[in-house]
Amino acid sequence: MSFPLLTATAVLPAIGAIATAAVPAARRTAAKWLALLVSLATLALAITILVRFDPDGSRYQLTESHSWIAYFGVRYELGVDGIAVALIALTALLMPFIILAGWHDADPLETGSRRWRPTQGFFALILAVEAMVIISFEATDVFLFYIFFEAMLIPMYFLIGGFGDRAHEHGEEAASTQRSYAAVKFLLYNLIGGLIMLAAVIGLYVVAGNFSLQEIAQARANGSLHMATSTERWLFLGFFFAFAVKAPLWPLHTWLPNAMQESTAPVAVLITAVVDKVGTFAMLRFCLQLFPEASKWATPVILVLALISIVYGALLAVGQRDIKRLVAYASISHFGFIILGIFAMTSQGQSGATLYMVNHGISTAALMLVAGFLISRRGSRLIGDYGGVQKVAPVLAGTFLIGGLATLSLPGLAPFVSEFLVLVGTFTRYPAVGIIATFGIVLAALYTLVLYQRTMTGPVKKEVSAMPDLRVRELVVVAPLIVLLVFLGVYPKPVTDIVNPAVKSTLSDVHKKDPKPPVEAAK
Amino acid sequence: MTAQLAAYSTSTGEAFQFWVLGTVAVIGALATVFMKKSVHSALSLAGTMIVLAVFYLANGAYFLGIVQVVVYTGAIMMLFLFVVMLVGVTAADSLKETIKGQRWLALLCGLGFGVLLLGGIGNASLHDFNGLTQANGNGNVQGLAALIFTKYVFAFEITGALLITAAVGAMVLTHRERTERAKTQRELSEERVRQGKHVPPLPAPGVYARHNAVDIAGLLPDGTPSDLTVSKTLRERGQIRDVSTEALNDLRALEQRSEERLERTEIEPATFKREEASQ
Amino acid sequence: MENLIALLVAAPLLGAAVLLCGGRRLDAVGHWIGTVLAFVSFAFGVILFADLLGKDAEHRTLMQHLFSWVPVQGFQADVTFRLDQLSMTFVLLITGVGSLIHLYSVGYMEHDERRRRFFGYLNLFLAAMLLLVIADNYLLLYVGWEGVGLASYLLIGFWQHKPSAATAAKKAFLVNRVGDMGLSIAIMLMFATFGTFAFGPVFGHVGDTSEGKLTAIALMLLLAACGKSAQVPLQSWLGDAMEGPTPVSALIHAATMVTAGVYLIVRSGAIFNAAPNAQLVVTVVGAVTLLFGAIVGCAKDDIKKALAGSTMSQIGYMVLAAGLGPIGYVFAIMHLVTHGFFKAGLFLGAGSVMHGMNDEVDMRKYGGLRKYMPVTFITFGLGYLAIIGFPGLSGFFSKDKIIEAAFAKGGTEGWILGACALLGAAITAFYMTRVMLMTFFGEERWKNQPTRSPQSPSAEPAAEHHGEHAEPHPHESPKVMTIPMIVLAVGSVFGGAFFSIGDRFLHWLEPVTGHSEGDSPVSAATVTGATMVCLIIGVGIAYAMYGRRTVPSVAPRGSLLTRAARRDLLQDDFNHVVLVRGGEHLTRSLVYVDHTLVDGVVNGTAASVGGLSGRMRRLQNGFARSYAVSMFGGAAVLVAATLLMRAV
Amino acid sequence: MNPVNYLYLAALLFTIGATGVLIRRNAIVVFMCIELMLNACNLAFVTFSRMHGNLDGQVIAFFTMVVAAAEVVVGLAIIVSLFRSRHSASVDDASLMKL
Repeated sequence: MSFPLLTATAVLPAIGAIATAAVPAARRTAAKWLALLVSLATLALAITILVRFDPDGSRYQLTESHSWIAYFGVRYELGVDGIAVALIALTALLMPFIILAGWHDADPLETGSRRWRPTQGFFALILAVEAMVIISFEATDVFLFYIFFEAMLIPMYFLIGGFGDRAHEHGEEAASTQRSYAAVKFLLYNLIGGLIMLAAVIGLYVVAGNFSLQEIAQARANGSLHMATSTERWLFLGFFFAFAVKAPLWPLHTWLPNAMQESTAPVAVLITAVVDKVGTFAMLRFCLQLFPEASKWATPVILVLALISIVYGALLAVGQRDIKRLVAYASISHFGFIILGIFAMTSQGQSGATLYMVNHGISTAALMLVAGFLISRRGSRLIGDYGGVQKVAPVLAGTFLIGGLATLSLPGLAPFVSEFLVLVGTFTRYPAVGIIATFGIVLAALYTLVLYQRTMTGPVKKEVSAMPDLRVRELVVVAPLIVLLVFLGVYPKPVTDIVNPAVKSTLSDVHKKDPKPPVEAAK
Repeated sequence: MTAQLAAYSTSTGEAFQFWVLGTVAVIGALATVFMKKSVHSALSLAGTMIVLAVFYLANGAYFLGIVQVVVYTGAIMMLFLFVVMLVGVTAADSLKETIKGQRWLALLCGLGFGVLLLGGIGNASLHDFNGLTQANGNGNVQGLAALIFTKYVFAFEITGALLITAAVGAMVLTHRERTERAKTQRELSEERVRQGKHVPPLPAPGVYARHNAVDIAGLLPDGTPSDLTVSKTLRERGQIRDVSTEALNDLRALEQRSEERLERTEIEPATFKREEASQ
Repeated sequence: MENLIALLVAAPLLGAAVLLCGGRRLDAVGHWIGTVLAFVSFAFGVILFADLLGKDAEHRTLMQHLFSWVPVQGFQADVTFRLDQLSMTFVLLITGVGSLIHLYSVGYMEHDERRRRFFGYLNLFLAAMLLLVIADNYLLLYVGWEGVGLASYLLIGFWQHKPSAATAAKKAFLVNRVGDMGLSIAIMLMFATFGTFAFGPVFGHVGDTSEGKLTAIALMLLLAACGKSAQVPLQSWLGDAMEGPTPVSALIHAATMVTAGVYLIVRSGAIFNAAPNAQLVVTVVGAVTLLFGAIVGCAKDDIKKALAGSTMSQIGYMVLAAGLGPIGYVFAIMHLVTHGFFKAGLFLGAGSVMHGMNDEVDMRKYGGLRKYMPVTFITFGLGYLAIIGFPGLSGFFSKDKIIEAAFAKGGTEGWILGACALLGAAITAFYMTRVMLMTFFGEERWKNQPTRSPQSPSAEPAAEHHGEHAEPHPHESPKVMTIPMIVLAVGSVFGGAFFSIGDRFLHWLEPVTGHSEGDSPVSAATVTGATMVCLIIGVGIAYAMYGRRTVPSVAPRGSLLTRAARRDLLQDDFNHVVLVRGGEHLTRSLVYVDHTLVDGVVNGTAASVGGLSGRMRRLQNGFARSYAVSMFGGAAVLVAATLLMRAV
Repeated sequence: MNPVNYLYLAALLFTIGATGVLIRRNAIVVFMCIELMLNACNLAFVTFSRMHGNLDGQVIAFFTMVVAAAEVVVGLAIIVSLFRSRHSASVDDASLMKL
């Protein structure tokens, strides 16, 4: 029994969360530093996983397995394939930046408001979310996964409902009511999804007799476990619904804009860059492996929904007046791309989708965090309240522009690679879908550039004329992200190498092969 | 000898006793529920309890029978009466129902429940009565004691604790700490003067030699009683006896007799009625 | 030797990185860093050129494989460079003209406090443009393609405090994005068809696939080209792009970037050759744009906008030529190079004029400037002669060849295209003469009147230093600006002759693009003659209108055509009404739908649940007794249940 | 006569007590009704102990009495304080559980 690396990676932030929460109220700064250190340590562990993981090795590695609830055959089973490794790395990577960016977001308000912001709680909750996300990336036992997939909601609920932007156009009261509305909406949507999934999980247990992903998948593969078509389809829908809510897929998306709009920028990043990824990841790992036939059966509908998400999200992003809402709708559009890539069932599409999850995490983090810095300076989320920032705070504007360019997936930055892979992968099997999806890139340019033009360029508004440029802390947050964006845009090979084998085996699960080009010109 | 009989069937004596006293018990229970004044309820309940005490005895629970009389009828019911007095004996609450449909629901439930219960007992197989002969062999009290202090000792201790707690709790609930210093007589009088009403002390009640009870209002010159003369508590409970009329009637009667003696013309008999008393 | 190729890109890229991340401490030397690195890149180009010349014509192709970029199962994108004659030509043009314009900018942007960043952007542009032309597969080309788009976005919007500039930049990027969409779809098609998108394999297997597919690919490539090269219908951005500083207009929107479309078509010649229908479309687009641009050029009073129109039409010539297939490829490129020289020269001249005239751009407020800025006058004049195709100058050779080729296409379309080309030549002569006369001849209309007419507010910070509304006192620009102009003028005078004497250029490019002499129904001599006639007619009319009469300093209302042309032939209005307005309505209604419908359904259910529970709440009336009743009833039910259980 | 009748009587008394609890408003009377129910139970216990011929039933009845005593003490105390605070002993007046 070697050192349980995966467990350690998940447990460390959990302990960190408890420790942070236990820091006495007076020692606020200590709590922050503690949280930061824990997240960095977790990152170190994640990197160890990355190193120990052998892309050409067996499908699931670093596995751990202990009996948990013997009566139901629930086991504590962990294991990572390439996709999971990539996403764990992403999560662990983003956390320090999120914490650093939210350094002052949870300080008690000195002026006016009576609302006390428990700083320790803020950082503890963030770490708790990290722990749960990581373990749900690792879990290969359906029940285990389900538990943490749901438990995630609790800390997220408090993060959204408890901590908002410092200033608000309608005053503190309105802000708190809107916050709680957003939080409740978030909770309800995901809970309902989760409940339906729970039904499906139980159904799966009734059919399969245990919860182990690998066993069931093998049994499905070698035909020893036969499911009636209708059963499989119902179970698939149960799982997919939950993941589609989390992802979020049109028309289940409306919780995301509210949640991202009302929560502080770091929490918004946490939602869209980390937590939502669990949904898309789970589609890839559970839906496709457990219910290959049903997945193929549902593909057309899902593709259409994904297309709608892409175009619809982009169009709505164009129509927004609120910076954070805009980013939220942009994310919806991007999640459409991810789901498109997953269900295109081609190696390019799925590798692209996985890569997309990573890149979207980084790019959204960059854009959203800078937006957060901007908002914290002016105290308004409305695009119309800005203008000419570029002249006052060039560095801020520059980073904002780079984040935006990443969002519109400019070649040379990371998202381009993944987006193009998804498009190509889709196109080779469904040309029409691919072409329609391509319109997304034009719209992306539209909303990004409109946002940049309205906020950053033009004559300097007098409210922003005294705006300070990025501080050191903020620069420390943004710079690495940008470097990463450029690096992964120029040299994504490290990630693709890890991901490709996993995607290959996933495709073999659904018995799909890449369509062969009529002319075999590739050497 | 009752013990022997109590074994299997019951003597006709007990049967007779059951039917008579049972009726009494039920009537008492009903009275408890339906009496307007709580005093009457309390008394009828006491009656029921005594009947039950008798039944205990008849069932060979001698100790319990006595305890029932002493503790319940003796202590608890007295406690009840005491509280009733505190709240007001005469305060009769109307049986008029205020919650819509409450009474009918209650009666329905009660009826259903009762029927079910009786039915349940009816079709339960309860035939073999092995009486308390050997259980009470060496005395009922000893038997109980043996059980209480061996088998049920723990429960016994617990109940002891419970009793103490209850006593303390009752004290905590009822005892009221005086928050501000009581006003001295001087202050009171000064206050009266400042307010300018009832500057002299209130008139005393029971100004007649015949009744000098505290609940009789003193009469004003015109013969009407003044409530001020009665203590506040009684006034609030509306327990003021009004004797003004009968005093006047007596006077009139006296005159009448003297008229008869002196063969004067008829004077109409004493028919003074005071218009509805002030309560 | 191959390894030098990467350095071509690396040098300016390094410059961009250093300048943009360097911060204020580099403000003092930034512009020199940029310029030097541009020249370094040029030097590498020359070295490589010499190396190529050393080889024999067939082996003049250098390949450099750097690393595997995106490896996913079948999808193999590598970072590989290919340097053949075609790329080489562009490399020299880009780095050469680029370096000169860097030099020019040192003077032009002297008073701009953000000069360092300007040079950073310029270097970024050079890097991207070089990447575009030396990429060995379409995906890598796409990177360069969007890279230049980004650079031009940044440079057009360089004076971001001007809303007009910011808008123009956004417009340029968006229109280009539409083109890029074409490119990416083309790449997808290639991958779906050939399983690869590297030049070699794709062109090698063109024969194995159906013409339909090839046509589709070709049309998508054409869409991309239209976006980048401002061809109809995606031309609308070029005019507004003149909001950028003049060197930018010279380098990006005249000499290099806008010609990328032509490069794309010529590079993909193999595909187009196999798709004649697509080629026809290309020629049509070229012809239409040629006339379109020319007409617009005639109506503009803004000197830069006029030149922009001319750029559009000149690129129309190139696209037309490229559409003619092997007959025209070489001439397209040749015209591209010569055009690079003289158009850059013209723009620099215009910039120099503006520099001396308080950044006045309205030609109606110029006049008689020749004695105030002689160098500018001469260089500009040479450029002018070159572009109208004055015999002996470069434009003459290149344009003439294209017109010949157009006729050589044969058939009716040959005649039509040739006619268009001739007409274009005439119009070119007209509007260029107009520009020349209005700027350098006639009486001095800028005397005793404040410049900076309000309708063209150019807030170039350079202006803020010499007084705003003072009467301008024209002066010659500093050496650092005039030298590049002189060099370019030399190029535009002798370039054409040097290329076409002994068909040097033809032999140089033939191995890559291939060449075929079409059988022209009319002899070369006749074509030349016709061109000369058109030229004379155009110049004559222009002289009659602007040389003889005095030019009113306020634009006359003009004919319907003129007014339409001033508004870019209503293209923008069309876009505005159809796309912008429509889009706004669409998004607004969608936002509404999202809020009411998609969200409303959910909130509705929530509300109904709330109402139900509200009604349930009435049961809790707070009376202990009614609770007791329910309790008692429950007890009764329990008893009943137990009894039933017993009974059963 | 069959001693089962005692049980019937107990049931009857219990029901009457319960109904009383439900229909009376005066807290004291409600309390008395509860006592009535307790006594009915006691009677049943005693009868049962006679049936089974052991004294456990009586012991339970005994405990019941003790508990009842405690309960009465506390309950009456509550009533008194209630009466003090809101000059009435009606259970309906203390209907604060309503939202």
